[in-house]
Amino acid sequence: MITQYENVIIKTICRLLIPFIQLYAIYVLMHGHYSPGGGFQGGVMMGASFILLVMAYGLDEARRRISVKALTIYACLGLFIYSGIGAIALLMGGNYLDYGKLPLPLSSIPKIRAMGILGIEIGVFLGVMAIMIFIFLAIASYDTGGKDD
Amino acid sequence: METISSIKPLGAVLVSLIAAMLILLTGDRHRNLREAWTLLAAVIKFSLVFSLAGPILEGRSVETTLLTLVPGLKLQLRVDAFGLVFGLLASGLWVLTSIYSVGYMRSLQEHAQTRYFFCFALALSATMGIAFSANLLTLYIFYEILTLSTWPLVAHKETPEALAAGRKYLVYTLTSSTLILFSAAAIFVQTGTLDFTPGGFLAGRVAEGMLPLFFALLLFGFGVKAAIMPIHEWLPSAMIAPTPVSALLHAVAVVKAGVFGCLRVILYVFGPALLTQKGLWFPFALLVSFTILAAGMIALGQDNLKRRLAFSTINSLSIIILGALLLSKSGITGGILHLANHGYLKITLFFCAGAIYVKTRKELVSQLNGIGRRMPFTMGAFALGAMGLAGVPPLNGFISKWYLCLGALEAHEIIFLVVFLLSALLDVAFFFPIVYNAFFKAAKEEPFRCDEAPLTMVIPLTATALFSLVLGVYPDALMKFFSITNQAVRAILGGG
Amino acid sequence: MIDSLMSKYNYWIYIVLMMIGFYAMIGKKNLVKKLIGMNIFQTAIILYYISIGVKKGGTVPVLMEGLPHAAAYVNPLPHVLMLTAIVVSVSTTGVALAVLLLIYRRYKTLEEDEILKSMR
Amino acid sequence: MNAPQIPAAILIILIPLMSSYAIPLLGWRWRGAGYYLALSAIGASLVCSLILLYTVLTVGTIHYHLGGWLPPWGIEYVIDPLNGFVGVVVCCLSFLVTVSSRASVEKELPDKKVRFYTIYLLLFTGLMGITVTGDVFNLYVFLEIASLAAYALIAIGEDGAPLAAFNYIIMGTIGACFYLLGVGYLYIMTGSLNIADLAKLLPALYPSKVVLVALAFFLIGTAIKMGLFPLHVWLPDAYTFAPSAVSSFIAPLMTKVMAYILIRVMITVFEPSYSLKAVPVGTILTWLAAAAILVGSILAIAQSDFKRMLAYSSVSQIGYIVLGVGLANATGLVGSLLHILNHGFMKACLFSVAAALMLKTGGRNIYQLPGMHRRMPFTMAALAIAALSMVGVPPTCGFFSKWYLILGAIEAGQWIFVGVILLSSLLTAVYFMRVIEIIFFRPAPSGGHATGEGVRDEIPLSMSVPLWILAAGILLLGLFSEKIVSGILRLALPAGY
Repeated sequence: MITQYENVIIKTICRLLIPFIQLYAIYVLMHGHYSPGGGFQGGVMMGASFILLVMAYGLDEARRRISVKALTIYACLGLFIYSGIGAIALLMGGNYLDYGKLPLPLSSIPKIRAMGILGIEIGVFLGVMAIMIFIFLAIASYDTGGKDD
Repeated sequence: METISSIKPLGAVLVSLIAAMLILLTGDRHRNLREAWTLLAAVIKFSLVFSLAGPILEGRSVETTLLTLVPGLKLQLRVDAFGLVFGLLASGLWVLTSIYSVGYMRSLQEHAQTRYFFCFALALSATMGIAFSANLLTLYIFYEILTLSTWPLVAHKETPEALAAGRKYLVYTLTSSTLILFSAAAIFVQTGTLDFTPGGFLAGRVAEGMLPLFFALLLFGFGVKAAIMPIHEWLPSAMIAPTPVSALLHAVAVVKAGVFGCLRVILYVFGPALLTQKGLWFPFALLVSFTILAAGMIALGQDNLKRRLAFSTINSLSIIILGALLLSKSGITGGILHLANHGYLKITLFFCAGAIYVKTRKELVSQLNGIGRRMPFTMGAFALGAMGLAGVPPLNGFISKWYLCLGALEAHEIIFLVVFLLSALLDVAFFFPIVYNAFFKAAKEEPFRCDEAPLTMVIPLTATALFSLVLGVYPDALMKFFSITNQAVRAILGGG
Repeated sequence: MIDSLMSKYNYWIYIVLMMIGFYAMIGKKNLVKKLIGMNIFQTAIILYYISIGVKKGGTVPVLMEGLPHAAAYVNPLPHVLMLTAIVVSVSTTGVALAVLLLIYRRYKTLEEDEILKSMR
Repeated sequence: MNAPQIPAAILIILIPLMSSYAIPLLGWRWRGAGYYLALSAIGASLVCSLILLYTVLTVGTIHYHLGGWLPPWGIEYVIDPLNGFVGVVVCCLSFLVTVSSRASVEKELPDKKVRFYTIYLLLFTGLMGITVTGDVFNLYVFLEIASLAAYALIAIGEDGAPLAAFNYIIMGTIGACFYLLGVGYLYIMTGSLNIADLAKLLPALYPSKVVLVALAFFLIGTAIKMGLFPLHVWLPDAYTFAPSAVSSFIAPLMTKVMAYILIRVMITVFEPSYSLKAVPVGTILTWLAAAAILVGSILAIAQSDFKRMLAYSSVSQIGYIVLGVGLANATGLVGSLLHILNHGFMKACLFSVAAALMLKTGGRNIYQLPGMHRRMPFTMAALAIAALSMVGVPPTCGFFSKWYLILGAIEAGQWIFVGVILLSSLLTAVYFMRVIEIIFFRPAPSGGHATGEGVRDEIPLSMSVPLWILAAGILLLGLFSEKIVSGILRLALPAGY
């Protein structure tokens, strides 16, 4: 069980750092489809920011901010976005993940493709973030048993 | 040879399978209904098989093709004269054994009767399948089913000894069927067929060096069930089974399936011409001769009646195989005839042993003094059966032995003639003391009164004994064994 | 001889790393050490993949002005593949840690021989 | 070539994938949802796989390009008769096993139902992905999805399960990494990851040692994953301690799909003339397989735990599959493929029986089973059929795959392997006949706690119906094996055969 770490410096630095980490994570995500970066990297950073939060402020504080239920929903939602976009392409008569076929009001196929892959990245981002936190919480709270909640 | 397509052979196989299912569904609750299924199936099966005799005697064969098992091999039933002899024998005796079983099982109030009748019916299905198989793979399939369906019968008593006997039976038979499978596969790779052909199909199609190997493997494979001497040990152990099982399965269906398989291999896979040319038959003829004499000697020393019968069975089975191995016309005729005749004679003897056990719980030869006065019909039948096996005219055993001796002469092998004659002497030696003691040595304190086993047991055993007598006087009676056998021999030698 | 060995140094590095990981997986009694060995093992392969994508003088595979030819960039495909492999490795580690927790909860130790002793 | 772009090729994995994470969402409200969702997803996959197989057999090989990218750049899913067949086998068995899983999950994992079915579907997705993909790296990803799900499922079992799962993780990861290295070496040489493309590029490179190393890595990787002797050490514990529903899902399917990878690599990626004949891989495989067959059987004889016995028997049966591949002729390969199908059915049936025993008696020791045929006659009859099939008694299906393997060995002139197959069927007979003898012939323990002796106590319908379909399947597959062989498997053989 990780408890609150009574150290003002660490707490303050964490408080300062976490928003920037999260902002950077979103930056990495949004640039993922045409430069290095992407959903997974962004998601890991986002997850890491929460993990930092847990380490500095303890498990109870973290639990108050983000519930396991929400994490499950995020994870599933992320995966749904991912496979859903693919499936929409399938429904529109293209192949699976054929972004060019997505029904977006944009002028050219490459733009539609870019938006499509961004959507995918967002899905991956959500999923990875949730799962990272999930794994960490599960391991950190090993003494509480592992049943369906 | 003209071939007719018909579902009758399939029907003959399936009828007892269906009966087996019905028996299982009926269960212990309605015993009469359950036994009715057995009897009904037996009668239907016999009439189906019997109705096939007509076309066979006209020189045609009846065939059912079911489906292709593997490319080039079909699950196929074909009734030819030789198969019909075995089919008639087994299905005919099933009717009698069913009646006998009912009496035996009810008198002894045996447990697990449903399983017993179920396996019995299943075994008969398999036996019919063996009799009518058109190729070696089909034969193998039914052979395996027969093995497994008789296993529960051997282990029926569920005592440690019975279980051990069952295990021994499985070890012997499964190992042997492995040998069969091996040679069947090897032959199939080289020839592309496994269809039985009168006179054999291997000549010129298999590598010369492999022939002795295949012959040895196939003969030992089927020879386990036929209890050839070094691999006979399971048969006496299996005598722990209930007597009807010993009677039908270990004197008729199972061991005869082994003999039948040997004969199929000798006459329909290799063929007399090929075997004579290669001289392959001789070592095996010596081996079975040894079996004949050794089994006879061992039988002399057995005090347990069923064990004595078991060794006598081993002796007779090898006589049949020796007849076929002589490869002469009369030898083959004698072998096939003895296959049928021995069935009737031996089942009589087993029936008698069972009847004695049910009535008196006596299993030892030395306890049977004076039993002939208590159970005159049973022991009368026993005497007839014993005389038949010894080859005393006018019983059917005489006819087949006559042909066997002729066969040895035709093959110019005097040594085997001597074997046949010695074995007849041994038969006399181990059966006649029983008959003599039963009738002429009075037991000490036992009062003299007629006290027979239930009618359901006495009728079958009298029937088989009398039928042996009839066959001896008129070999073509009812089932026309003699004509059918001649038909088979003509096909084998004519085709070869 | 040395040259030919040194010119393929990336192979040597990955093989040495892999063997270290392999040794830890096979030789160590502590389950966490085994897990660490597994991670080293996987990382070795990831490094190997990344090294095969690199070429001398190649640059980041982002399309740039004045460099129209693919030959000027390093091969991005192995790197992309390794992204997936890293994901796999992370999830494997996650599952393995979860299993270790189960083991710890049940046996109160992570030494393999002690666990085997208590199972008997 | 304008290959048909059939959506079924992607739906076959998309439906179970999406359903798998719909389960936790639905699970908040309705805890029973997992079972029905899993069942319907796998059912939908089954329909897809049948459509695919039918299309393959009538039209020809299906190529499905993900995202519309053409191979060799994009990932493509390829369905030819080989994986069309494997796909139907996997879907069919999964469906039956899933139907029967309900009762044993209720009993053994009452508070983990939701998660169980989530991971369960992921495992299924992984297996289907391996089957349909036409890209070696994509195959690795699905391999790991399936393996991760399997680790997790095994770990939730009883007693020794976590340790067994951990060992499986270590071994499985080594296997997957070796596979990945093989992919890497091939990628260095060819610059391609597409199976069809690799098959085109590789023959020119066969003299290279790098290709040989890649082949070796593939071989070891898949051998570990499928538990080929002597790399089988993880398998018995994993199968024994896994929850019943899991072992009856993993045992028949996981190793079969891994064997499919081996066949795919040996036959399609490399040419059999290279991978099996030019280098002594075929010989190595056959000897390992022969050792697996014998050692597995002998170890199985030594077990008194029913599930562990089945696990060792799996080790031996995997040997059969590999043996057929290693023989490097058409008949042997047909035997292997047929054995994938047959052994899948047999093992699913046997492990379902084990699940039934766990459900009703809670024990797995075979010496506690006397008299069980009175309590559960139908289940035990199914056990008997499956056991006979394992022994190879005709006309059950087990006989026919053995028949092809024997023919294949004879055609290859390898008489010793004929002997091995026959000997092992005897050894198999020893351990299965022992079980049958105990169940059917040994009298039930009199008195004591066995007051329920003779009382009918059958498993629920949701378990017994699939069990009986499996048992009937064993008989029917045997009788109609020729149809399968000439209708599907002959088409699945590579051109060189």
